[in-house]
Amino acid sequence: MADLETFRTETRAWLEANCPPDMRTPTEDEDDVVWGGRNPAYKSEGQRLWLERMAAKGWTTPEWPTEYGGGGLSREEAKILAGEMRALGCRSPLSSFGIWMLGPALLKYGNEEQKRRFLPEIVRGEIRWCQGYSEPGSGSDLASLQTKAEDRGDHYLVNGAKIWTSYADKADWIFCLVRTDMAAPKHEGISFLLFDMASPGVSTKPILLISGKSPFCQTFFDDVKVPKEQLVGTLNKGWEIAKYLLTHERNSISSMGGRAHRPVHQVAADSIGLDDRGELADPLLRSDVAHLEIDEIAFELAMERAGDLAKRRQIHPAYSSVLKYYGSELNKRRHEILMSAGGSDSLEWESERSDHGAAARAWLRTKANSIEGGTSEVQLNIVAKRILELPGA
Amino acid sequence: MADLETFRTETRAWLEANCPPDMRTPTEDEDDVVWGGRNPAYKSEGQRLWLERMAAKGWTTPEWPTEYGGGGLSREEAKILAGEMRALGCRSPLSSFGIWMLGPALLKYGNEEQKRRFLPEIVRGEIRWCQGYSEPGSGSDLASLQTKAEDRGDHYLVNGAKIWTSYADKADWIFCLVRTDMAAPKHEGISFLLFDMASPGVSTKPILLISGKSPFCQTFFDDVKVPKEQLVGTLNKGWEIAKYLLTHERNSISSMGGRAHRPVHQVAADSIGLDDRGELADPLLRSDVAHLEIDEIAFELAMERAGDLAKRRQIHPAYSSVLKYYGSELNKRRHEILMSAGGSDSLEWESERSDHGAAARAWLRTKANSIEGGTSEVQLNIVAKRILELPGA
Amino acid sequence: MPLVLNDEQAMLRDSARSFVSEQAPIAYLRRLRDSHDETGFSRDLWKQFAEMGFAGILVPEAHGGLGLGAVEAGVVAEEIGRTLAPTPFLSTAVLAATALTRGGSDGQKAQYLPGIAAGEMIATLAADEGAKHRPAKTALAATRAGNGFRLTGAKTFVLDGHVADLLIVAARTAGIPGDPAGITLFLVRPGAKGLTTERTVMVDSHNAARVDFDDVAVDADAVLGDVDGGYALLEGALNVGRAAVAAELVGVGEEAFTRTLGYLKERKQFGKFIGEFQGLQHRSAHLFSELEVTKAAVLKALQVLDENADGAAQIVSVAKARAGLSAGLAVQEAVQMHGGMGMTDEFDLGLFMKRARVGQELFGDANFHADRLARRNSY
Amino acid sequence: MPLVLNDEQAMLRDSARSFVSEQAPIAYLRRLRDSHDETGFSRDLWKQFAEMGFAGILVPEAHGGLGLGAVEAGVVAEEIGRTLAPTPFLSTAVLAATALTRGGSDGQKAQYLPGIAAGEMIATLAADEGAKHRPAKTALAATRAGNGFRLTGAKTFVLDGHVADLLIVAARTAGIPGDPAGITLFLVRPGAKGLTTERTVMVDSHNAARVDFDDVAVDADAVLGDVDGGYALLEGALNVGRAAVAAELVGVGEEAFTRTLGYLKERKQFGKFIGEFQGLQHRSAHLFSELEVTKAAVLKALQVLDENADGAAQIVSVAKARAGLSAGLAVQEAVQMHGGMGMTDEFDLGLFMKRARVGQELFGDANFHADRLARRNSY
Repeated sequence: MADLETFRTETRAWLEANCPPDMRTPTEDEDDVVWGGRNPAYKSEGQRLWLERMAAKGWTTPEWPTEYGGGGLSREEAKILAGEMRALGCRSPLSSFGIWMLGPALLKYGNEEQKRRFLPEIVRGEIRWCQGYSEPGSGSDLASLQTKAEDRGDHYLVNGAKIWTSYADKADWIFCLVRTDMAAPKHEGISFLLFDMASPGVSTKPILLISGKSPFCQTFFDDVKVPKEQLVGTLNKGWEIAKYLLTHERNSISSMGGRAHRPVHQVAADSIGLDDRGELADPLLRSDVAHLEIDEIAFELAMERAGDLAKRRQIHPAYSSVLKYYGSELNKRRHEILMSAGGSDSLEWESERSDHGAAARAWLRTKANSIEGGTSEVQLNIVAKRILELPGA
Repeated sequence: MADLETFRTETRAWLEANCPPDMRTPTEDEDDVVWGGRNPAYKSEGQRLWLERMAAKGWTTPEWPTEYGGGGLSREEAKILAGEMRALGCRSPLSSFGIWMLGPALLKYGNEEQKRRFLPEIVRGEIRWCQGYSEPGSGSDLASLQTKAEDRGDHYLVNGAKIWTSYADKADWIFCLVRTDMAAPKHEGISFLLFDMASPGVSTKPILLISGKSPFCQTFFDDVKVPKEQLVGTLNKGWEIAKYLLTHERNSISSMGGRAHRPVHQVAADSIGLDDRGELADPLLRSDVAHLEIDEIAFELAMERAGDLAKRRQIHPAYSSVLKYYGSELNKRRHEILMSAGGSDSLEWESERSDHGAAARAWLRTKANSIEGGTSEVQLNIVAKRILELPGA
Repeated sequence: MPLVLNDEQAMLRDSARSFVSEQAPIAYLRRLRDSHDETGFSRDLWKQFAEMGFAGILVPEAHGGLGLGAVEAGVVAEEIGRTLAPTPFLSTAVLAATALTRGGSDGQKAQYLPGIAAGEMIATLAADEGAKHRPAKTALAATRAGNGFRLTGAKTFVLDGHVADLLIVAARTAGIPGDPAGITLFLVRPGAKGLTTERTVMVDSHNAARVDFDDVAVDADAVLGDVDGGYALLEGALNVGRAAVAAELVGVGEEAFTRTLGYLKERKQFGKFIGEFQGLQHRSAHLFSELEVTKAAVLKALQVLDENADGAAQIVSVAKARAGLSAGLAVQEAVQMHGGMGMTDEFDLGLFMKRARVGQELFGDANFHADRLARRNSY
Repeated sequence: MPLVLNDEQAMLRDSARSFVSEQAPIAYLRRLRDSHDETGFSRDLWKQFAEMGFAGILVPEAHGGLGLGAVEAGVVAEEIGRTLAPTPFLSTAVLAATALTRGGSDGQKAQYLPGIAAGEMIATLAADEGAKHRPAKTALAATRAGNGFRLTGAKTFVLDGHVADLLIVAARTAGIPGDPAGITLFLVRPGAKGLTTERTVMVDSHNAARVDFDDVAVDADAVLGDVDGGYALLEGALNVGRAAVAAELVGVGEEAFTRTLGYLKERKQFGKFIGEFQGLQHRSAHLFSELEVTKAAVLKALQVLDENADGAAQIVSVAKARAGLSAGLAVQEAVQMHGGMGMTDEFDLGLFMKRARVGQELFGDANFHADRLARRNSY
């Protein structure tokens, strides 16, 4: 414990000395998020310095082993680091699918050479990764993927297409599920490949959503050659890695169902006003808002409770599906009510007044909440089968 | 047309001359309904006379052939009779599952001897029938019924149990689905039998519902001997008759989802009062009531539209499932709201003040609406498969 | 009257359907949207609508129209809903035509209605002033000045307001906001001094505008109907508009549902058509039931408007509330059941979702109409 | 504080669960109901509850109780909910114990609390006067007379009112119905002249009564807490009661759901377990999610009551509203998924449905609490 207190004191001192002042303010827009990569887009010198300094200590990945560039911290030390950063208002130095997704998979399934080759670059934010899972035809049935990688002796030849690859147009490398055995049952012919997005035959196309621009892309592979040493894990056993990453993803799904930054009733009151009793001047909307806010408060507590149960290992491993389902449906309902509250003002799409249709775009964007990261239907299936243990396929 | 006008004039005159005055008032309670039978319970001489006179003309079953005691009227004449009875406020002379259910099945599937033997008794209300379909184990899967009838040479030996047999404890005879081939696929071993409820081995037990007393019974058959000539239709082909009767039943399902006799908002206003703006003094309940009444009005119109479409033969044969589903769910929602409106008063169960728990009993009774006559789930399956033509089993 | 279309109405539906699907399929909306078309619809196409009789469907025959009723207007609106065609049908052929026909002097009718029926004049009704539809709360001030009036205030959500040749403006000549009495309708030309119009590009790529009135002078003969007594005329026109929007929403919801049903029958997941999954089957059947119940209410509202316009408020509220809710459910289920594809702009479903949302809000949302129904029934 | 039971609370839950399931299973409720038991519960069994410490769970140790908090009371209430056991727990051990402990003088506490803790005294709170719970609208008049007061008016939905040895009565000593100020709580003995009690047999076969006050005289020392300032004390006791009912409803809902899950796994239709049908799977998973979210809110409400009773109103409203709605959904789904069997009196599910309905209504339904939350947040 004394050691931990020392660590806390030293960490605080280091952060105070090394975190640039402009990295101690809340992030406001997308430009404030640092993604690194071969051609990093730093908005400020502070962003560059902050990443460089944190990476040098391995604190972009505090718990990864030092031999791969990580911070080598214990769980307790990592918590202290996070707490001190929060206390000082430090921004995250680096956002990265390499850190969130690929790294944990490589640590678990990669060979030594792969770990030495790829992990340090991730720690330093030198390579920006994207994730190639979904395909236009696969949907919720991810294992039905059709992108194929044929064995051509010294390399695999990859052909196919991925969809919903976030930031594929900005990524340097991709970690990708491919089919390496067309004849096997669908879960048994999948492998996990890494390759450079600059390889000949790779192209991307951004996806415009109903809400407007998005980080999502379609990604096409046309005779892409991938060296065999870039296969992670065992050939045809990639589904195991995929499942590991999917669980990892669902567990880290954020608190989208929690209360909004501005209470819905305030948005409604600003738009519609209060009557002479001090009640929202739309009595039926008031009813909708009050019932919504009850559920918002309760859902926040449900997340808190899940965290407390998880700490005590008293939670079902599939419980995240309950929260994913409930939170995304609640968020959709919230934005339907926000649109009602905003009335015709919130239907504007381009005006400055409407902040370029911010309300409408946010509302439309929520419709994906119950699709991305596993649809609501998939979550309900998981709850029914794994938690409630209902019978059937 | 001239003939029809003559028929109208003569019918009106006959009704005026023959319908007893007390049979021209609205029915008020169960005692006002005449069911006939071996031991008829007439509340008044008027009831007896009215049945006798109508039966003599065959007008308890206006469109049945005269050779079986029916009225032999054409569709148009029957409409005129119904219209004149409505105009004069005449009550129905006879309520009877024989008329509604068994008769049509016998006319379609019975042999000549059966028609001559059973139909005239039905017309005259001399035999009260009940229906033996559901079984404790069968539920929505009616064809899985297990009551068996074994061939014993000159008779069938029936063993098993039925449930939800309305008024079995008051009925004289039963029309009953039984299994006559245990080895055949479930739809192909079912037969349709008629037998006397006074036969040795038949017993009944009324079913108490969560809402209180009910007309439903459980009915038990213990080595009941049924003469072979009481089999209707072909042996093992009884499922065809059952399907005919089920469709017949669904099509005659009443308008339970239509508006209540007293508008819900009046019940609520009486219970809760209005505020100084003249609005229901529970603003959130007011919202529930207003949304409910919108749906009530719309559902009434949906029934009207279905009737208009049916007249023009522009309606899907399974459309009654839409109305059955929607109406029963709406009725359940209505009574939930009525209970909220009634508050603690409506929770009383035995007091005079609460009319012996009328509100609570009515509320509980509605929970069966989405079960009886085919569950909501069954209706949704029918809509999905037959109307929407969605694929799958 | 039976709740079915009669033969003439069914023929009208068929011809509207083929006209709209050929001349204004969804690609038409996309083209206008993606080219940032300044008018927001095609004037040429609107002329063709007029040649079909649709622009003058509610205009009396004496003024060059078809002299038909709300049912026929609803039939056309529903077909417009199926392809999301942006047209001035609602603003001009429904709202303005109704207000002018019912409230106009002989001179006013003769001046404006033939142009409307010919597809040459775009006209609209300016009612809303805030984010929500509250016609009784009209505050835009019309004060007497000499022989006429001067108008000061602002209107929002004015359909086709930036291209209209004639604005029918609800203004307050007496009383305070909230009073039905004291409202007067004025006919205002867009060139009037002090009048500024700002097009507001909407989520559904249909036309709307904000219109500001800064001491705009109008003559006495600009009054439509009675001074201080315009509320009934305003509500009368709005009710026809509400029922027409409800009919359009039926078209929007049904088309979204039809596309979804098609997808359920062709898309496979886990080795099955997704339409085989009972979860989706039950939701589809439920949605179908909601849409069917709504259709009955909408048709009834249109019929009642033709039979007894003054008694139509309640059934119009039922129709508008339900149409908004069931179209809203239809588009949400459509996007959800289509999965990620439904979220892409390339796919059409988002356009249905956007139009449904605007239609829900237009002339009062479900809560407004439920509240109105409650008030009418004294609770 | 973590949103989980601590070890002592978990032990309490286990002992309450086994006690209730052994001593007061559902058969106990049936027996009382079918024998038209006049007391409505077993006094002997209540003594056993007291021996387990449950009757005095909220009574300070100095007065013979366990001196525990709302969380512990909620733990017991939830277990009572699982078997629908009729007991005076809510009236006596929760409402009366809280009001007396918080508002009683030393003498009042010494007089009543030991008897409550010992299971010898049945006490209750008489708050409601109309069909709906509206404590601020208290109208029962208490007028000063000599050294004391005279009470005239009527109370409804008084739990265990016909067998209570002590009634805590909310009455109006100043102001008008609707004012929170001007309410005073009085301790009234059932034998008082002018007091008549009528048991009202309820749908759930739990106790409730109407109590009429016809010029009932009480002494000055019958006042509990402050004259005219009783509203805070009343609301404080009601909040604990609301959270306890919410906890009981969690038990009711979970038990109904557990039975339904069991049925889904054993009942076959069309050659399949009905739990294989995706329609029922999705509804079950949705219901489970609702119940889980509710459980978090209920536990939080109980915790906050123990930490900061005055700040608990909002979270108590969240808990009570959600508990009513999710238990209501649970019992409806239970009956529907059990089909006809669920409708029979012989089967237990109807008893759960009945108790859930009463619990929803008790101390304010979901609409009352949503309205309360809106008011507290100034909208």
